Amino acid sequence: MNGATLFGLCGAGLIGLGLYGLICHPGALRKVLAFNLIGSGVFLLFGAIARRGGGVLSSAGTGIDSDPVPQALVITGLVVAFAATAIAVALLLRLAETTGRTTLDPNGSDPAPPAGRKEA
Amino acid sequence: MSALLDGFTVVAVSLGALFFLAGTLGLLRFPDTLARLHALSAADNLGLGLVVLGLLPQVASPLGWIGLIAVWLLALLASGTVSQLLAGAVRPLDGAETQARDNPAEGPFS
Amino acid sequence: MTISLVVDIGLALVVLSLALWIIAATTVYRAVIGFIVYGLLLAIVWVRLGAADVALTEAALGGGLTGLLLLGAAARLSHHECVPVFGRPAAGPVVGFRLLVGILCTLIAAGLAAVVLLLPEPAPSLASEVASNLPATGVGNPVTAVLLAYRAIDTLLEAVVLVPAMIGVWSLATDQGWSGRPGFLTPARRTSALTLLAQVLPPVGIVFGIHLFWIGADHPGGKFQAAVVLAAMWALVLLAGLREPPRVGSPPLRLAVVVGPLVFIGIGVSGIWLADAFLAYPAGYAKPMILAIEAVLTLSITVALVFLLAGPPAADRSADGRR
Amino acid sequence: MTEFLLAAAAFVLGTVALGVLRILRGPADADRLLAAQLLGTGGVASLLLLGVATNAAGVTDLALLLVLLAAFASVAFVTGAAVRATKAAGPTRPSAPNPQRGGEA
Repeated sequence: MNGATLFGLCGAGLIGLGLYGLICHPGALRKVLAFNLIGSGVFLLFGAIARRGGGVLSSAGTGIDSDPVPQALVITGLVVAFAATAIAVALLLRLAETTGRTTLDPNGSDPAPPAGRKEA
Repeated sequence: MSALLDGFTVVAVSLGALFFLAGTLGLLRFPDTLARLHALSAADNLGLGLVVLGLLPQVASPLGWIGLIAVWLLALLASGTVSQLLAGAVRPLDGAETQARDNPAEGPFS
Repeated sequence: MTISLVVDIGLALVVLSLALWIIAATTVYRAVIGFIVYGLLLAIVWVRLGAADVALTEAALGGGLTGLLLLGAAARLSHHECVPVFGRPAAGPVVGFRLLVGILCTLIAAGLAAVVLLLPEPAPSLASEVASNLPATGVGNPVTAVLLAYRAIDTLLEAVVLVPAMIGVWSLATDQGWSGRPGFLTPARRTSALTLLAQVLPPVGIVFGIHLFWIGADHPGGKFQAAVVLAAMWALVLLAGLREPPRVGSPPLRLAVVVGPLVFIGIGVSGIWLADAFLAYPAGYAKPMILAIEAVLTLSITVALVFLLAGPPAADRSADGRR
Repeated sequence: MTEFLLAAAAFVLGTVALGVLRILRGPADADRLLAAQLLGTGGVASLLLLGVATNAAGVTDLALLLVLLAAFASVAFVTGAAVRATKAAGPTRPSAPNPQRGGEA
């Protein structure tokens, strides 16, 4: 057991947890959070692989701790995840503003509909 | 000389770690939010400060010193502001909710 | 070496328990607070994995900007709130379905864990190729070399993706709101502490952002991390109410958003003639060209991030109070 | 020395990780935020300790970045509290007199 394996396992756990939240949470913002958890879990898997790839080399004295190619992929992925989150949040707020719902279930009742909506 | 510096590091870092312990205990044990805020500030300012102080002899380059001290100074600024903001956000719950209107007057820059 | 393993195990446990909290918390607000701490700890995890560049990006995005975005959204949604996930069957799918999902998710996690444990033993790696070709690029940070030389096409797409994302956010504006300013970064009531912070921190932050940009060539850092810091400083000024949010129609800002990708594409296309392929740099000019691309991209990403954070333009809520 | 610094890092990290209990317990959201703040400072401290102990690259810059953004969660919290207060103040959702609202399908 070393750090790379440990955090790889941690990433696997995060993916499982995030997937559960993504499927089971009715609230859309919670789904966004869960989606981010899955993302970071995947990134950690990349990190574990990068670390292993660098571990081969650091003994060879190149001064690289960790394979830079997966690292670069993860950085790109973080940016894309942020952009996706921003769009999701904007969509969600617009949904709440227009319909008063914060869930994606079209016939599901919102647990606490804002006052005055029903009569409108 | 080096042993002396190492001893200084040990003492300062240990003291700093103690302040983090104290801060956590305060956070967990103090009765209300404002008291917990107090515990947090102590840990923030003294704990991190002592750790930074203790690490200074272990860093060779002057640039590293500047970085470490800048970390502490920025943490002080952030901690002070956060305490003010949170205390202000906690207090209205006790009664004076009225001023929680957003009232963005023109800034001093504009 | 054992003590560092203890640190790693502790870190992994805290990260996992925070993730559990993010899923299980009773209100979305609490979940978001958990998410901010989670981002911070993940940054430390990346340091432990030897990936300082990723750590910087994760700290800036995970705890910083994403936290800001989500806390704002949670506050706006708090009046129709919401829904425990464990325990109360009234909201969301029924218990049996959840149990099934739980089992399947556990299986997926276990499968991935098995993959991690069974990874091939001399680990495949491109690190030696990167290291041996590093002198040709002129930059010293291998991650920067991958981002802007070996896999520049990925970075180009990453820079471009922010523009459609921004347009996507803008397109959610109402017809009435279109002429207004973005509304997500509304100031709190003005307090002297927040004003002080928003006046003292941005100069420091701007210097630090430029520092991150500059050392990115040879050390951990780079354009994206710098842009996040600059965008965060701008957002702070907006949140303190010292400045109005930028109008989405402002021509200079729109130009700033697209100039980075345009320069990147321009240099890339010129590579077809000057070197021998799209996005190839002529020999000897790699470093100045990478620096030029990074400089304009920093500007573009900063503006695009602020627009993403600020949300779609909205009719001035308190138009009377504001001007 | 390395061992001592690593141990100190583990100690600080373990201590502030106990603060996670406050995130779980609350009771007010401000309390949870306090715990987040403490974890942030403690995280920075243990990061510096780890960085000096293992000579890891870029740790000081990461610590600087973290403290630079440390106040943001609280700023966003206070802003959000103001938004929530204004939303809770009105009889319906007072956020905007938005004509499009009526067209709910």
